[in-house]
Amino acid sequence: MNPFSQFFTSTDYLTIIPAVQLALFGCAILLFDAFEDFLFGGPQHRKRLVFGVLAAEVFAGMGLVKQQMHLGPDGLISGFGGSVTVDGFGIFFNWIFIVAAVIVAVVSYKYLEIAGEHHGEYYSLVLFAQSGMYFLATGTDLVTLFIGLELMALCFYVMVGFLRTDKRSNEAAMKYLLLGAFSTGLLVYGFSVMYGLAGSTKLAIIANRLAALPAWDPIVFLAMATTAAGLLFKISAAPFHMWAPDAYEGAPTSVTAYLSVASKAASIAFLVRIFMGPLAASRAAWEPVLAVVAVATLTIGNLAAINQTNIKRLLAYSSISHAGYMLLGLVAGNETGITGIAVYVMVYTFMNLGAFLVLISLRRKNIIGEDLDDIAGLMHKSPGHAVLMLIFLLSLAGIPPTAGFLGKYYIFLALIQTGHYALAVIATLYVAVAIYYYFKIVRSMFAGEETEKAPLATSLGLRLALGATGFFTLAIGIYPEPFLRLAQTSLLR
Amino acid sequence: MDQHILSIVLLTPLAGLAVLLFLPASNRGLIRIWANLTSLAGFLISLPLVFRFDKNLAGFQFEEHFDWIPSLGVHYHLGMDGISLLLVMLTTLMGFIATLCSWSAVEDRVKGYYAMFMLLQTGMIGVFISLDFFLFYVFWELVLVPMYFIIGIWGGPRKLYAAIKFFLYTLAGSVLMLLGILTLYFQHYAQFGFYTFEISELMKLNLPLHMQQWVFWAFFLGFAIKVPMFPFHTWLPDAHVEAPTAGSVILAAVLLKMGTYGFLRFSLPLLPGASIDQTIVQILAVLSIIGIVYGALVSLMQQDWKKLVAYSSVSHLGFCTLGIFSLNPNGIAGSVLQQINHGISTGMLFLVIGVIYERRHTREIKEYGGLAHVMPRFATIFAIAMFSSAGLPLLNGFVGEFTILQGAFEANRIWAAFAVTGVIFGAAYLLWLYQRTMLGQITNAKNLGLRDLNLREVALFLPLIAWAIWIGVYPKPYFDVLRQPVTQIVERVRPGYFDAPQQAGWQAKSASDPKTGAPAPLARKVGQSLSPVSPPAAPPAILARNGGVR
Amino acid sequence: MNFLDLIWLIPLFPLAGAVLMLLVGKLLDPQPPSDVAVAPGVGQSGACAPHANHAHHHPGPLQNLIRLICPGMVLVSFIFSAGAVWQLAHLPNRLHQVIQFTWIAAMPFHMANGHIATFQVDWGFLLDPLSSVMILVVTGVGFLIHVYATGYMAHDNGFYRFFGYFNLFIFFMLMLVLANNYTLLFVGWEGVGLCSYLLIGFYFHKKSAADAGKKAFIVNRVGDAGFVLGMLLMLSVLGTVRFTDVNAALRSGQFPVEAGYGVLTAMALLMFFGATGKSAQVPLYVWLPDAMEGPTPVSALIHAATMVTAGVYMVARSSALFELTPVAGMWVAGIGAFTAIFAATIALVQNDIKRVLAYSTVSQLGYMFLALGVGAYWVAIFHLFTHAFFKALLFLGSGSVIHAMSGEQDMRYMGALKKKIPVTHWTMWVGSVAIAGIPGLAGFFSKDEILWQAFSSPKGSTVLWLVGIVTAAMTAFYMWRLMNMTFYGQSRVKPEVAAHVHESPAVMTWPLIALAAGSVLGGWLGVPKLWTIFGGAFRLFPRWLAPMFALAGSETEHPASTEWSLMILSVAVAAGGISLAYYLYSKRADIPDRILARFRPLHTVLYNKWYVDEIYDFLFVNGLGKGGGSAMAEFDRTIVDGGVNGAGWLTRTSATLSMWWDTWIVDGAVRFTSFSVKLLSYPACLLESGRVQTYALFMLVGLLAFLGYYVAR
Amino acid sequence: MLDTVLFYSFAVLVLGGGILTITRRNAVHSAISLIVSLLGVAGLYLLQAAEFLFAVQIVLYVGGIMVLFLFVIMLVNLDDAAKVREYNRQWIVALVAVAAVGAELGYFFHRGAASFHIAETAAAVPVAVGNTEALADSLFSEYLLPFEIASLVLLVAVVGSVIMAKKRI
Amino acid sequence: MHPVTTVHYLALSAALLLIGTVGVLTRRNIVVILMSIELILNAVNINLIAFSHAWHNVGGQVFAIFVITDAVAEAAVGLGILIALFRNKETVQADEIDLLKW
Repeated sequence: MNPFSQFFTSTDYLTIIPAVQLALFGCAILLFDAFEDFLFGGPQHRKRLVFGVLAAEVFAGMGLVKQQMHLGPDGLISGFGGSVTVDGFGIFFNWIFIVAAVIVAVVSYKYLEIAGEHHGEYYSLVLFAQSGMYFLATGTDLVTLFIGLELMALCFYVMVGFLRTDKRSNEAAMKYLLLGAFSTGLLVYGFSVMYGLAGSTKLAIIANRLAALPAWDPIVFLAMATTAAGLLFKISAAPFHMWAPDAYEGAPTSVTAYLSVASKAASIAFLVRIFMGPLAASRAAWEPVLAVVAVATLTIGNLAAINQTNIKRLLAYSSISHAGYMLLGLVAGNETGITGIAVYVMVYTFMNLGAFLVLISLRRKNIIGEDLDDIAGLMHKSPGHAVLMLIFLLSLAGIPPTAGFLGKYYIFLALIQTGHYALAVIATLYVAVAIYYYFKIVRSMFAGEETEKAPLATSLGLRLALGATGFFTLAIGIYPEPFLRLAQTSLLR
Repeated sequence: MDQHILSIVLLTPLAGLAVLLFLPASNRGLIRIWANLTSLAGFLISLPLVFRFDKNLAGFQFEEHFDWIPSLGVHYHLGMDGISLLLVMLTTLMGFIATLCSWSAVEDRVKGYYAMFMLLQTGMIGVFISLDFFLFYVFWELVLVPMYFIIGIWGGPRKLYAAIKFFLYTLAGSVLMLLGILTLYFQHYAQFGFYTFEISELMKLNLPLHMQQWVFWAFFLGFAIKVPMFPFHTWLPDAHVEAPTAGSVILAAVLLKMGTYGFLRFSLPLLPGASIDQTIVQILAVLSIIGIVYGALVSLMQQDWKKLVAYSSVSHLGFCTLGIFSLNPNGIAGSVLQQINHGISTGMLFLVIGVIYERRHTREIKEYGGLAHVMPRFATIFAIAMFSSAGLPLLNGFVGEFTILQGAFEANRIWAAFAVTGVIFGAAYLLWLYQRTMLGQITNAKNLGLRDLNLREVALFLPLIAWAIWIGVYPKPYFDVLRQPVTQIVERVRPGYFDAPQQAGWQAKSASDPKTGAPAPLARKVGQSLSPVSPPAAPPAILARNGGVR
Repeated sequence: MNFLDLIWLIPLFPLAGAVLMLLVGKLLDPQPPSDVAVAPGVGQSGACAPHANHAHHHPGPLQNLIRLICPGMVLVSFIFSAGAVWQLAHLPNRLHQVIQFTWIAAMPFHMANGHIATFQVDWGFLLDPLSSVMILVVTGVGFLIHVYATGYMAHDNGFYRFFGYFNLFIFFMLMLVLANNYTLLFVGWEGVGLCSYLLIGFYFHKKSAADAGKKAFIVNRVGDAGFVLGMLLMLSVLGTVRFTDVNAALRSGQFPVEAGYGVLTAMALLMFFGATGKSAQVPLYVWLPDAMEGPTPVSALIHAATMVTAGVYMVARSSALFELTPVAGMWVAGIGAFTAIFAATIALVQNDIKRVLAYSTVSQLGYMFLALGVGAYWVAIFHLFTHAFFKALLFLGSGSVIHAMSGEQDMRYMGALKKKIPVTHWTMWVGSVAIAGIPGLAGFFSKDEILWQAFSSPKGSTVLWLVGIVTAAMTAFYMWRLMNMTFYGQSRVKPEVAAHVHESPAVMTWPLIALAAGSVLGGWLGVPKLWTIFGGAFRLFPRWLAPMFALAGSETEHPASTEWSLMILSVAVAAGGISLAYYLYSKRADIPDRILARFRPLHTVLYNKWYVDEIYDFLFVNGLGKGGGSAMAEFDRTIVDGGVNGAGWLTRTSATLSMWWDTWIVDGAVRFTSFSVKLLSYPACLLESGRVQTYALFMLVGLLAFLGYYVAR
Repeated sequence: MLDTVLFYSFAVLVLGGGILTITRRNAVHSAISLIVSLLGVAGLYLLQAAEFLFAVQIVLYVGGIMVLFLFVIMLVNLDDAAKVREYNRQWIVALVAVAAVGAELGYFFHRGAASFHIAETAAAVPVAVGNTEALADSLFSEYLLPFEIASLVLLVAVVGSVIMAKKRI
Repeated sequence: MHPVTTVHYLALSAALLLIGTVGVLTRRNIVVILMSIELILNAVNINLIAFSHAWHNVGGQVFAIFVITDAVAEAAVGLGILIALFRNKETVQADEIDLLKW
C-alpha cells in the first residue's frame, strides 16, 4: 500500500485531474519551448505550441467529464480533506475556462507575432493561470483558494506585461501588480480574520461557525468587508475597478480577452463560493453592501464607457458594468440568481471574447487597431467581421435574440423574484445607456469611412474562434434550452 | 398547411434574407428584384390568412405551439385573432410597398438595406402573432436593430442622432416593460406553481390591485414610448425626419402599432383591475387627448414636410390610445381600425414625401409651391392621402375616428369634445401643407422640371388608395373580424358589460347579440319604466329592400 | 320601372361621371403643354409666359364628350329622381327607405340610460317628401347649372377636372339629402365640403382662391365638430342615428317638452352649430363671401342653390328634435334673423357683383333659419326651394355679365348693359324682382310666408318680424342697386372692355331662361293661405311636406286682416326699396357719393363687412395690426400674411407655444437626460487619473465605506 | 509578564520599523527598516510558539528582502531618488482615509472583541509534538494541495520575473 | 499591565496594516510601495499566528507560510515588471506612470 495513500487517494487525484493536466502541459510547453530549435526547428514554428495547449485542454476536458461521471450521490467529490470539492458549479466554470483558454490560445499567436513578442512561455502561463482558476472554482479551503488566486494573478501580471517593449504594457502590468498585491493583502487579511473566528480554513467549518454568530457580528462584518474588498477587486467592481481599464488597455488584446473573461469568471466563482458559503449566514449584512457596489459598478462602468474612443478601453468599462450585473445575481442570491450568474458568465464568455477577437483581427503590422477610427468602415472592408461584431455588441447590450439578453434576463428574473424592484429598474435603465456606447462602435463600423485600407489580420485560429463565438452567441440566444440546462447544473448544493 | 401557416408567414422574409445573403453585393438589380419578390411573396403568402380566418370563432386561430425554452416556461406559441389579422395584413402589405418604394431611392449598400427590411418584417409579424410573452419580447426587441440601421445608415443628415434616440428611447421603455413581464411571471409561479410566459396562462392570474398598477405602469412605459404617447413622443419626429422613405413608412404604418397592440393584447387583458382603475384611465385619456391636440398644434408649426406628418402621427395615435382607454367595444374596435387607417394614410403621406424627396432632396416646405401644375397625378394622390388622413367620410380615416369618438363619448363626453378638436386641426395642418406645397404658383425654379409619378410610383399608392376607400365605404368586414377579440377584451376588463339590458325599440330590428354577432331574438322589453325611451306605438313602416340589416 | 327601389342609383350616376372624368378625363381634354403657373420672377425663360394662368386654349373635339356625359349624368339622376318622387306620391305613407348594407357595423355600447345598443350606421337611402324636394332641386338646378357651365368653362384649362368635381359634388349632395341617417348625411355633408374646397380652389394657381378654399373647409370643419358631437350625443341618448328611429323616439312622448331635457337642447344646438358652418350663419359665415373666388357656376350651384342649404335641410330633418327644444329653436331663429339683417347691411355697399350676391345668400339663408327657428319648417324648405331658382339665376346671370365684361366684377365699371346683353338682363330682372318680393314671383311667396310665420307663430315675435321686414327692404334695395349699377344708368365700362361686350352663347342663356321660369313659377306651389281663390293645387308644397313636420303650421289664430296688412306692408317695403335704388343709382347717381361722404364711417364699417373678417383675423388669424386697412387688396394681404388662414391666431400662438414646449421642455427633458448622462460620464472617466495610488486610495475608500456602513448603521 | 514586555518590545520594533520603512527618503534605508520590522514580526512568531515560522521569517523572508534591497541598488540612482519628492500629492487625503479606516478598525475590535473569546477559551490541545513537526504534519496532509500549488506559484514567479527582467528571451 | 491577548495582536497587526497602507498610498517610489505591501502581508501573518496560537492549531501557521511564499513570488514578479518598466520609462515613481488613463 502506498504510504501516501491516506493523503493522496485516488479520489484526491480525481478532484484535481484537470489542474494536474494543465500544470503538466504547462511545464511541458516550457520545456518544449526551451528546446524549440532542436524539437521543431526554430521560433518560426513556435505556434505549434498551440497544439500543446489544445491537448492540455482536451485532457482537462476529459478530466472534467470523468469528474462529472464520478460525482457522488450528493453531487460532489471532495478531496484533500476538504481542500477541494468538485461539484457542478466547479465543473461548469471550468468548462468556461477551457473555452476561454482554447480560444485565447488559438488566436494569440498571430497577435503576438505581429507584436513581436511570441514566446512559448505565454502558452504555459495561459495554462498555469487556468490551473489557478481551477482551484478558484473548486477550492473549499481558504488556503487553496488563496494560493489558487495568487497563481492565477501572478500569471496574469506577467501576461499583461507580456509586450515588454511596450510602455503601455509595462505600465498596465505594474499597475495591475501593485493594486493586485494590495488587494490580495486586504483579502488575505479578511481570510485571517475568518480563520480567527473559526479556527479552521475549511469553508464548511467556517460556515458552521459563522452561522452560530449573529448576522451582524462586527468581526464577521470586518472579515466580510476586507474579503469583499479583495474579491471585488478581482471582478473589477466599483470602487475597486480602477485597474481594469488601464490593465485591459495596456495588455495584449488576447490577454485582455482572457483577463476579462476567464479571470473574471474565476473570481466571480470565488466570490460566490465565499458569499454563498461561509458568509451566507450574514446575508442581511452584506446584501445591501453588494447591492450598492453593484449599482456603483453599473454606474461607473456604463457612464465612463460613454466617452471612450479607444474600443479596448470601452470594452473594459463595459466589462466593469457586466461585473455589476453579475453581482446583482449574487445580491438576489437565490437559485435563479446563481443560475443567472452562471448563465451570464457563459454568455459573457462568448460575446466578450468575440468582441475582443474582432479587435485582435484589427491589430496589424503598424496598426494598433484599437481606436474607434480604426474600426470605421469595417462594413466595407470586411462585412463578416462587422456583422459578427454587431452580434457581439448587441449581445453585450442584451438585445434579443442574442445570448446577452438571456444573461441579463436571468439577472432581472432573479431580482424581480427576490423583490429587488428598484435594483431591477436601475439595472434595466443602464441597458439603455450601454446601448449608447456600444452603438458608437456600431455606428463607426457601419456608417464611418475607412481610415486605412490594410486588410484585417487573420489566421485559421482566429477565423475558427470568431465563428465559434459568433455561433454560440446566437445559438444561446435562439435556442438556449441546452445551455440553460448546463448552467443549471452549476447550482451550489 | 393550416397548422404552420403562421410560421410560414413569419419566416418567409427570413428565408428571403437567407438567399439574399448569397447574392453578390455588386449586382444591385438582382438584389432589388429578389427583395421585391420576397416581400411580394410575403404579402401573397399572408393572403390565405384572410380567407381561412373564421371571424366567428372566439380565441386564437392558426395556433402553433412548441416548447422553446422549457426550463423557463417559454414557448414558441403563435396564434392570431382579429386584431392580429388586421395588423399582420397591414404589415405584409406595407412591407411590400416599402420595399417597392425603395427601388430607386436607395443606391448605397443595397444588399444591407434590403436585408434589414426583411429582418424588420419578421420582427414585426412576430410581434403581432406571438402568444408567449417571452417570444413577443424577443420580436419586440428584434425590431429595433434593423430599424436602427435603416435610419442610421440610409437616413438623412442627423441620422445617427435620430437612430440612437429611437433605439435608446424604445429600448429604455421596453426593458422596463420586461420587468413588468417578469413580475407577472413570478406571480404566476407563486399562484400556480409553474413558470410560464403563456399569455393564456398569465391571464388566469389574480393579482392584487396595487401590483397590477405597478405592472401596468411598467407596461405603459414600454408601450407608450412605442406608440408614442405624449410626452414620450419626441423620438418620433427625429426618427421620421431622418429615416429614408421606406423606413418612415414602416415606422409610421406598422412600428407604432406595436405599442397600441401591446396595450390591447397585454395591458388590458392581463391587468384588468389596473386598466379599469379610474386614476389610470384618466391619466391615459388625458395624455391621449393632449397628444391629439398637441400633436396637431405642433404640426401646424412645422417647416419640414416630414416633421409635420410625423407630428400628425402623434395626434392620430392619440386617437388610438384614447379609443383603447375608453374601455368599451367601440373605442377599442375603432382604435384598431384607426391603427390600420393610420398605417394606410400616413404611409401614403410618407410615400408622397418620399417621391418628392427623391426628386428634390429637400423637405423644407418653403422650397415647394405650385407643384400641382407640374405633377398633377402626384397632386391628386397627395390630396387623397391628405383627405384620408384628415378623416374625410368615405375614406378610411372617418370610420375609425368616428367610432373612436363614439367610444370616447360613451366613456366621457368631455374627452370626446376635446378630441374632436383634433379633427379640426387635422384638416387645418394638412390643408395648409397642401396649399403651401401643391397650390399657388410655382415659386421655385427648381420645381419647374419635376417629373410626375411613374408607373411604379403610382403602383405604390394604388393598393393603399383602394384599401382606404374600401374601409371608408364598407368597413363592416373589419368590424366583423374585430367583434370577437374586442368583445373578449371588454368582457375581461369590464365583466358584465354586455349584460346590460338591451335597448328596446328603434334598434330592435337591427340589434344583434353583442357577444356572438348573431342576430338576437327580437328582444322587445315593453314597458321598461326606467328607460326614457320606450318602444313607439307604431314604428314607421320601413320598406327596406333587404329587410333590415343582417 | 320601380324608381323607388332604385333611389340608391340616383347618386351613383354623377359619381360615375366624376370617376370617369377624374380618371380618364385628361385623355378627352388634353391640356396645353405650357399649363404651368409660375410666380413672377421665377422661371427659366420666356417660354413660360407669366399670363399662362389666363391662357385660353381651344378645346379638342373630344371635349364635347364631357359636355355630354357630365350634365347627362345629372339629367339621368333628375329623371330617376322625378320618377321616384312620382311613385312616392302614390305611397300611402310617403316614405320609402332602401337600406343596402350596414356601413359602420361597430360594437355594442352603453347608452346614457345604461341600456346596451349597437352602434351601427346604414348605407341606406330615405325618400320622403323632404328629401324628394331636395333631390329635385339638386338634380334639376344642378343640371341647368351644368349645362351653363359647359359654356362658361369652355375656355378654361382643366375642363374635365371641373366637371369631375362638379359631378362629384352632385353625388355628395345627393348622398346628403338621400341619406337615411345622420352619419351618412354627414358623409355627404363633408363630401360637399370637399368639393367646395376643390372647386373654390379650382384656380389653384391663385393664392387667394386656394386660401378661400382652405378657409371654407376649415371653417366648415369647426361646425362639423359640433355636428359630430351632436351625433354622438344622439347615439348616447337615443341609441340610433337613423332618421326614422330618431323621429319615432323623439315623438314617442318620452321626452315631453315641459320636462326640458337639457341634453336634447345640447344635441339640437350642437347640430345647429354644424348647420351654421355649412349654411354660413353667424358666426361661421365668413367663408362664404370668400368662396366667390371659385368659378361662377360653382357659386351658383354650391354657394347659393344647394350646398349652403344643407344646414337648413338638416335642421328641418331634425324638426322632431327642435320641436322638443324651444330654447334651441329660439337660438336658431335669433341667429337666423341676425344673420339675415347683418349680411344685408353688408350687401348694401359692396361693389363686387358676386359679393353682393354672396352676402345676399347669407342673408337669405338667415331667413330660412328664422323660419326654422319659429317652427315653420315647410316654409324654410319652401324658401330654400324658391331661393334655389332665383339665386342660382342671379349668380349665373352675374356670371354671364362677368363673361361679357371679360372678367370684370366691379359694378362701378359697369352700367347700361341692358341693351348689350338683353337675355341676361331680362332673366336677371326676373330674378331680382323675385328676390325683392314682388307678388307673383317665387320670392314673394316664400318670404312673405316666413315673415308671417315669424310674426304669428307661437315661437315668433314682433321683433323677429321687424328684423325680417327691414331685411326685406334692404334686400330689395341692394338687389336693385345691383341691377341699376349694372344694367341701367350711365355706362362706366372701361373702353378696352366695352369693345368686347357680347351676349353669352345659347348654352348659357337657356339655363338662365329655364331658371327664370322657375323663379316665376316656383312660388305658385305655396301661395298664401289667404289667397283662397287659387285653391288647394296652389298649396301643393305645404301639403306635400305636411307628413314631415307633425307640429308645423299650428300657428296661433290671427285675424285675416292682420295677415293682409302685413303682406301689403312687405310688398310696399319691397317696392320702396326698388324705387329708392332706382332713384339713387339710375336717376341721381351723384347722391350715393354724397351720402357716402356724409356717412363715411358707417359706410366704411359696412363696406368692410363690419370688420368681422378682421376681428376674426385679429382673434384667430395673426393679422394683428394689419386688419384695419380699408382696401380690398390690403384685406387680401391680411389673409395672405395670416398664414394659418382660418385656423387662427390663437391656434397659431398656441401652436407656437406647443412647438416651443415640445422642443425645449418635452424633448428638452429627454436631451437633458442624455446630456446629463454624458456630463456625468466625465467625472466617471476622470476618476481614472492614471495614477496607480489614486486607484489604491479609492479601494481604501471603498473599504472605508463598507466599514462605515456598519458603523453608521 | 515577560511575554507582555517582549510583546511590546517587538511591537515597537515592528511598528517603528514599519514607520521608518515608509518614511525614509532613501529606499535603501527603507529596506533596512523593513528588515527591522520583519525581525520584530519574527519575534512575535516566537512569542506565539511558531518557532518554525520564526526561522522561515528570518532565513527566507529577510533573505528575500535582501534581494529586494539589491534590486533597489541596481535600479535606482540614489542621488536622484534623494532629490525627487518623496510623497505623492494625495498624501493628506490618504492619511485621512487611513486614519478613518483605523478608527473604524478600532471600533470593530472594540465592539467585536467578544467574538474572539471563544477562541481564547478553546480547549487547549496539548502539543504532543514539536511545532515544526506539527506544521509538517499539517502541511503534508491537510494542506498538501496548497503546498503543491505553491510550487507552481513559485515556478510562475521565476518564469515571470525572468521573462520580465531579461532583455531577450 | 494587562496580559497580552489575541486582541492585542490584532491591534498590532491592524496598526501594521495601516502603516503598510499608508506606504502604498503615499510613497512615490515603487520599490517602497512593494515594501509596504510586504508590511501588509506581515500584518496578516501576525494575525494568523496569533489566531493559530489561540486556537491551538497550526492551520494559521501553515497559512502564514503560504502568505510568505506569495509575498516572495509577488515581490519577484513585481520587481521583474519594474525592471521592464524602468528599462522603457526610466522611472520608478508611481505617479509618473500615467500613460493609461481616462
